Amino acid sequence: MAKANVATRDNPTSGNRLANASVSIESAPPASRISFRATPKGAKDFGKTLDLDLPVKPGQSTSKSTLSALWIGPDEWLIIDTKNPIDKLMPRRENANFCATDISHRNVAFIVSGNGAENTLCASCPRDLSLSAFPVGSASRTIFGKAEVVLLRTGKTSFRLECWRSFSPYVWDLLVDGAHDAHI
Amino acid sequence: MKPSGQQQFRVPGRGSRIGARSVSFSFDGKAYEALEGDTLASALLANGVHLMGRSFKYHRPRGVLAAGVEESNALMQISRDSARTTPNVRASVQEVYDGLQAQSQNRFPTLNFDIGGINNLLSPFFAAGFYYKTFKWPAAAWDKIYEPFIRRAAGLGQAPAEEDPDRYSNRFAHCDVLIIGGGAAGLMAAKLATRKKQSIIICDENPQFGGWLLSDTDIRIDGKSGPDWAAEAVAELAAMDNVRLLNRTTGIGYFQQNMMVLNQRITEHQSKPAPDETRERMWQVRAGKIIIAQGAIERHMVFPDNDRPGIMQASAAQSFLNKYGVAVGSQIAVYTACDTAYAAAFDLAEEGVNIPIIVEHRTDIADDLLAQANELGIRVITGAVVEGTGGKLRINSVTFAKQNGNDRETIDVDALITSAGWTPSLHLYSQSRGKPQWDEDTQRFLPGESPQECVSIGACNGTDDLADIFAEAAKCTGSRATKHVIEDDVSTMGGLIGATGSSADKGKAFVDFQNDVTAKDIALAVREGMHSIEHVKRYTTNGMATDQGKLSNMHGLAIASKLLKKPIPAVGLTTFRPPYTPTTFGSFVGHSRGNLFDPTRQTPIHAWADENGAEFEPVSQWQRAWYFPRSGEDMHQAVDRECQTVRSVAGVFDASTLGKIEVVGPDAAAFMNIIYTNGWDKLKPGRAKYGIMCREDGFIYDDGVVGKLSNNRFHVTTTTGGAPRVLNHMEDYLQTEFPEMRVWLTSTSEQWATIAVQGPKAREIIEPLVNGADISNEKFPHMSVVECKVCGVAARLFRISFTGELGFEINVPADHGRAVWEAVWARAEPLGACAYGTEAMHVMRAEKGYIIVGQDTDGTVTPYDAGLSWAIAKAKPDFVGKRGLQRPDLMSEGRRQLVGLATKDPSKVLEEGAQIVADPTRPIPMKMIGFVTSSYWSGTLGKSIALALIEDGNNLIGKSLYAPMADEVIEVEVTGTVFYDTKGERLHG
Amino acid sequence: MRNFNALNLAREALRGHKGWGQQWRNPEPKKSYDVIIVGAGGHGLGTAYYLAKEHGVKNIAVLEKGWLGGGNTGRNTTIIRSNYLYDESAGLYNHALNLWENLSQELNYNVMFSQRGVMMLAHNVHDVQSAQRHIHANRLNGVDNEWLTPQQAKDYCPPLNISKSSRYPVMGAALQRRGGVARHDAVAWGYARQASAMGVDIIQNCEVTGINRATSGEVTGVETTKGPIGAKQVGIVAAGHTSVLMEMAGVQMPLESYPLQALVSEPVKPVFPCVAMSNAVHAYISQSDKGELVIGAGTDSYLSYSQTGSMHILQHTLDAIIELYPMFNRMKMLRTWGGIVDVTPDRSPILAKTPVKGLYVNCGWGTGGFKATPGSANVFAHTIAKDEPHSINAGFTLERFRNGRLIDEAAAAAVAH
Amino acid sequence: MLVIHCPYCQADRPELEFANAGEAHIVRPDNMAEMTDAEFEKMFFVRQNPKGVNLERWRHIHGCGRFFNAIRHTVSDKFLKVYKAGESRPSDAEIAELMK
Repeated sequence: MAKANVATRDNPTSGNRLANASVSIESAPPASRISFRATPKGAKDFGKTLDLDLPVKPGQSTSKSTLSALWIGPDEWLIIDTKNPIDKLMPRRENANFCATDISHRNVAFIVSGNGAENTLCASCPRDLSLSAFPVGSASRTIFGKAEVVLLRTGKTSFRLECWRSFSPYVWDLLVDGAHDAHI
Repeated sequence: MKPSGQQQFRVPGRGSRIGARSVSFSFDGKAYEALEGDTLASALLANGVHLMGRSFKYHRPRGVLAAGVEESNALMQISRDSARTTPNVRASVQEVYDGLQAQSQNRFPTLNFDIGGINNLLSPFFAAGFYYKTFKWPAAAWDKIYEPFIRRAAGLGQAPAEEDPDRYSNRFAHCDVLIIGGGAAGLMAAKLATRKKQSIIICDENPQFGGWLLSDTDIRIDGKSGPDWAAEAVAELAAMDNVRLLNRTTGIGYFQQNMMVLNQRITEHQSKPAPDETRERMWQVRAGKIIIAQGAIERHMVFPDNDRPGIMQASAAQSFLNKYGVAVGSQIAVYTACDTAYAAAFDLAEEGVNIPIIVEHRTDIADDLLAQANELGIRVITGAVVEGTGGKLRINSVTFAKQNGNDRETIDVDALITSAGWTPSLHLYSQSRGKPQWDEDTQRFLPGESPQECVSIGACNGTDDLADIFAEAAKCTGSRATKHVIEDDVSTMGGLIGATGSSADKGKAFVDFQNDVTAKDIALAVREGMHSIEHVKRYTTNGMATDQGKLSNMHGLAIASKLLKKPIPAVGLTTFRPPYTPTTFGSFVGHSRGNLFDPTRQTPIHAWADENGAEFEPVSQWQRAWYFPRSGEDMHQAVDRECQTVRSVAGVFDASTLGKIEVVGPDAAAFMNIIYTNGWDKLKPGRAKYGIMCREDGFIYDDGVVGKLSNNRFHVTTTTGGAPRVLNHMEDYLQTEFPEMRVWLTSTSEQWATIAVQGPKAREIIEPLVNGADISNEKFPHMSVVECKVCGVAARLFRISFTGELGFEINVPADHGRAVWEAVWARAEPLGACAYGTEAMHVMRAEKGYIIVGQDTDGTVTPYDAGLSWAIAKAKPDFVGKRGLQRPDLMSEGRRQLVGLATKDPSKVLEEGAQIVADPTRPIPMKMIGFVTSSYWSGTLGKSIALALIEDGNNLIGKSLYAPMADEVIEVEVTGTVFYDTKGERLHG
Repeated sequence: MRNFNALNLAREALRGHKGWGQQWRNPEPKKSYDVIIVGAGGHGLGTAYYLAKEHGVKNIAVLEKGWLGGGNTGRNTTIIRSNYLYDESAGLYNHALNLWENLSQELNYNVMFSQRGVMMLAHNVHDVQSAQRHIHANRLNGVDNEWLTPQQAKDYCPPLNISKSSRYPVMGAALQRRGGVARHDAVAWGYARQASAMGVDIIQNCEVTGINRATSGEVTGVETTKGPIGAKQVGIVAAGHTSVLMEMAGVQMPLESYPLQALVSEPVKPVFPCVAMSNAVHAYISQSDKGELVIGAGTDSYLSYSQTGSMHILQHTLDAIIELYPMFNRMKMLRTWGGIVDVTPDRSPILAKTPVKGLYVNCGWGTGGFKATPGSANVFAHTIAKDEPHSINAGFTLERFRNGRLIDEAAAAAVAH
Repeated sequence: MLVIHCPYCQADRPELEFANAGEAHIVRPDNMAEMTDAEFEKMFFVRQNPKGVNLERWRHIHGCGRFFNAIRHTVSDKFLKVYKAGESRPSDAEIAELMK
């Protein structure tokens, strides 16, 4: 069987990186991702498999080591593992209570961090991202300029932002534009 | 006094705003000196320059009227370079920087001598609405003479002719309290609100916070001067974490649910802004509470010839003196109906400026004002009117008399300052959908109830006394009132709205300066039946200039009210619209320019196509490889070659943009039965099927091939542009009509890169790359799908064709898309295959009669019309569109149906969109029976092919029809839709 | 009524314009009329005018809840064109365009119809196909419309950015030279003045609060804030408020009302010579005779009668304008405002009889009603006077939503692939 | 830009995350195919379009993805209530109460 060079994963913004006095933005390494849809029971079952309870409260996330589970909707979670391959995450069998779909390659992530991280995002995101309204661990799908994104606050001044891969050059450029004013 | 041009009107020791550093600037090419902190207006006045512009209609010479945003005369073109040029900048707002270049506007050849001034002589002809009454005959003259003439006269400054190189940005912000206006009221409210630990944003349109406190040198708050008190308040606020102070920032629009839009100007006052510094920033602030402390705007007096340069608001003269250390003249008369003008006169007199007369419209004024005037040697005549002024490019005399006409007198002056009292600024309150209430006692509109979480305080709420303002600030922040010692607060007693004397009949008494609307024009409008203030406004253009009626609205209303003999509220108040002050498009657009106007979506294989010379076509947000020209080839030749290569050897095509949706769950098939017109019960795992989707109205909505991966899982494809709306459509039915179905939908459009390999050698190309599946013709027939590995990557492989040839579509995870494509290409190229683009794809599918939804169908075409009745499972009890399809018109005979067309001359290629008629000899309007949806030159067939929607087309096969073009009539024969391999044998090869 | 002409204007100029009378009367309502038109916008006033002029109806009132011309007539971007695809639309709008060309003379009121050309830009292959389809159909319908290359489009409209590297490059344009703009207020005033002179009572500040019907069902008049007024026939011409009025007669309409915003820039010297529109980059623009750039775009997404819209709609409109005309970025927005537009499911108007005898409706113009004003008024007057539609508006029925015979221009311009 | 309270996220979210989805409580009958033309017209085309209280659907399309119902006043644009898809239409009395 012929083999292509598929050892590495490549996306349009791989390796992008920018830092100024207030904020640093970088393209996150490739990750494994599942769009997980389930009934409450299905979610519980999968939590056991993953050894990580899926969050049940709107807008929250749970995480353990390299694995995070983000509440997206009442029956929808985004599972991200920054280390393990997708095969290790995907449920072995189909189940009437849930549906897991591999979307590892659908999304691209950026890490936005620094004192100006919130300002950088607020240039294009209409949400209140202050610590009181969007505390550490908050997760949400939202809008960023004209692109849909998922935001996860990983620390007081750090965020993980996920978007669909073809939107990533646009989102990157918009982040760079926002970073310009991040000190204000 | 200094020689002219050397700031001879600068008053040493005065001016809270200006610094000691001198800067130079130019106006109409002439160089001047100014002081740091000056506005363009104060700097010109310091140099004795009053003539700053020309009016719109009559080209009357005009000087500055105001010291703030309400200025409507002194508008200038300010240019940093050829691209950074801005028209209509108010000289009263623009801060002077070193090297600033200003030009006057709307004059030719010069500001002093303007040919357009002839309009002034013709002004009797140019009364309000004159153009409605003339220029109608002869009708032909309108286009040729009148209209060009009117259009040439349009406008004030010049639009930039080059793209704006500056940067603009946006910021969404949230806070507990937003305060608009940083005068005494706003600053006090902010100070008090901070005690509540609330997050606060306070903004002011000026460079410095303090508002009127910066212009009033007499007042003392707790022993401090106004400017000092303001500076301390600002320092106190700036030190707090929870306060954001934004100067040079205007609240321009109050939108729903307490969203206020602020425009912040960052570099407009800088001499040499850093090249990538942000010029303006738009803040979209969602506030828990909004405190409006916008203040009030002084009205001018309306009397004949009240527009000469040198005539301005009394408050402006006071600001020029106290903020900028500039005396606006040396012989200044005053015309007033309000106490505040006395403060201006007294301040000027104290600096040695001669105030020969205060013409007081009122008969009774406070004794202490008279006493102080007397003390300063200023003559006051009460119960008097100004009847006119003299001068050409600047006022040189003023004529006044008692209101009964007695004691007429003319004296020489070089300036005249006027005050008709103060209009509370209700703009933002009104934009919040509040209804202003008329206060009969004080003859002004005041804020009524607030429909949103907002409160107006200070002068914009009609509260003028500083002690009362501080009490309001306490109340609106829920704080206990603080105690203050306030000395020498100014009286704002008095005021007048409307024209004085007999100005509504005589002379040109300007109400709206920029638009040259006089009291007489308003009278004419009323006489002609314009009885609503909106009619008056539109007929006369009063209030429609760049100041949006900040000076003129109340006067216009009062004049109309008097003539109509109706109370002011019955005549109405025109609605205030955003923005409060003119705001650059750039700040609205913010980041959304160039690349960021809209995302440009590219597939994982895009870069390869680009490197291999592809031309791209935009399809919704995507860029798709259109064709791959080789050297010397035009589009036609490239497409011909691509088609023939695919048909004879094979081709590789990037189909990654197709929408993909994973439909999963125990009820997936049942759900598919609802959404698609087809039946899905019999489809077995591992098989694929072409599906058609309608909306409830029965018209084709989208289409695509669907693969069944397992009993519970479908891999659905959609059109490229249709992907988002199809998913939304499905979610809608799933969530709201069929919530009991256990189905989940996930977009996987971008999870997969899709590589189509089509042509007789397709299998030969991919077979060695595939692992885990037998793709032989027997085991993997047309319309099959299998999960396997391609190049070692987990893949979904389809046996499918949109060309009519043997074909496969390889779906691999997107990050591996390019590597797999290159592996396929490495196999394909040596075999003589090509990469092909969307155009060749279009030609080949048309040769096979495969439709493209959106091209061969539009939103008026049913599956029956498109020849897809086989794709409708008529036995299904329900599917979306089933009922809609039964409506009378959709079932009627003779609807437009998709057919093929063959041109009688096979070399002739029809134009897409060409209309088809049965009888081209008919006169126009000619009966059209259809149109060409797709048309191509088929190199494979050596003739042109076309698809068309034709009335009753299925019954016209074999008949001749006609496409009447602009220069010829093309005869066509109606055919079936399949032009190539009509038996469909090649698919199975 | 004094004739409006240059001679009278000059005469009046010499005596301070004292001799001009009221352009229309402001009468109190009579007890009853033959025909009541509800809504004194351009379409309603025009209907009254043509009823009186062409059909000899003597006893007409136009009722207006606010001030005449104060609705969408005075709130639109004044674009006039007739290059529609379908025979029905082309017929209706071209009828209007023919009337526009002589309207100033007909009304003795200069409506300043400026045939500066309306250009519709194409930004992708699909746009080009759609434009070509229009051009061919227009030609056979006798409607002028021609194709311009990007360079020709630029020559016709110099501010246009035709750079191939822009996000949505211009691939060409369809130009209707007969199209243009007019002075919107003047249209309402001109019709009001002539209608009033022919005896039509225009009653402002008179809101209709009910529609009265006989037990046998037919219309007998209306209830208003100025009391009941009788009428044999009632025509509803109330744009965004049509649903509310028709509900009073028990008729539910296939209409939805949305806020539509427009804006103008500060006035500048002539820089934009024509009207230009783009569907893909959604915005349209022209320059008024005062020098303001007049700009519009789409509606908000939700029903509203508030006449205010959202900030992000303004932003998206200006994003589009700057994409097409980057030189205008430093221009300033002077004023923005909103109107309420009524939209039918096929985005074509309803100009028709209703299930209620004596009740007629003219509505559903969406964002495009101004251009149709004289044509719409003319055929609606015919429909009321004859109690049957004119051949030009025969297709614009209410029944089409039952039988499926829609006139869906937007669907015909479908976007997909 | 409106602020909309999503009943699934249980939080206020900016309008930009939502898509309006037209009138609420239009029932698609099980026996669609048997509807008369008039019934179909009513379901598919005729709309209340009230100047006042409107019952409408929104989708939190760039948020949790859920469709839900809202009661909004079309003159003030104020939301009076939001509730999940499938919950029954509030009674006229309840709506009148919300108006107060």
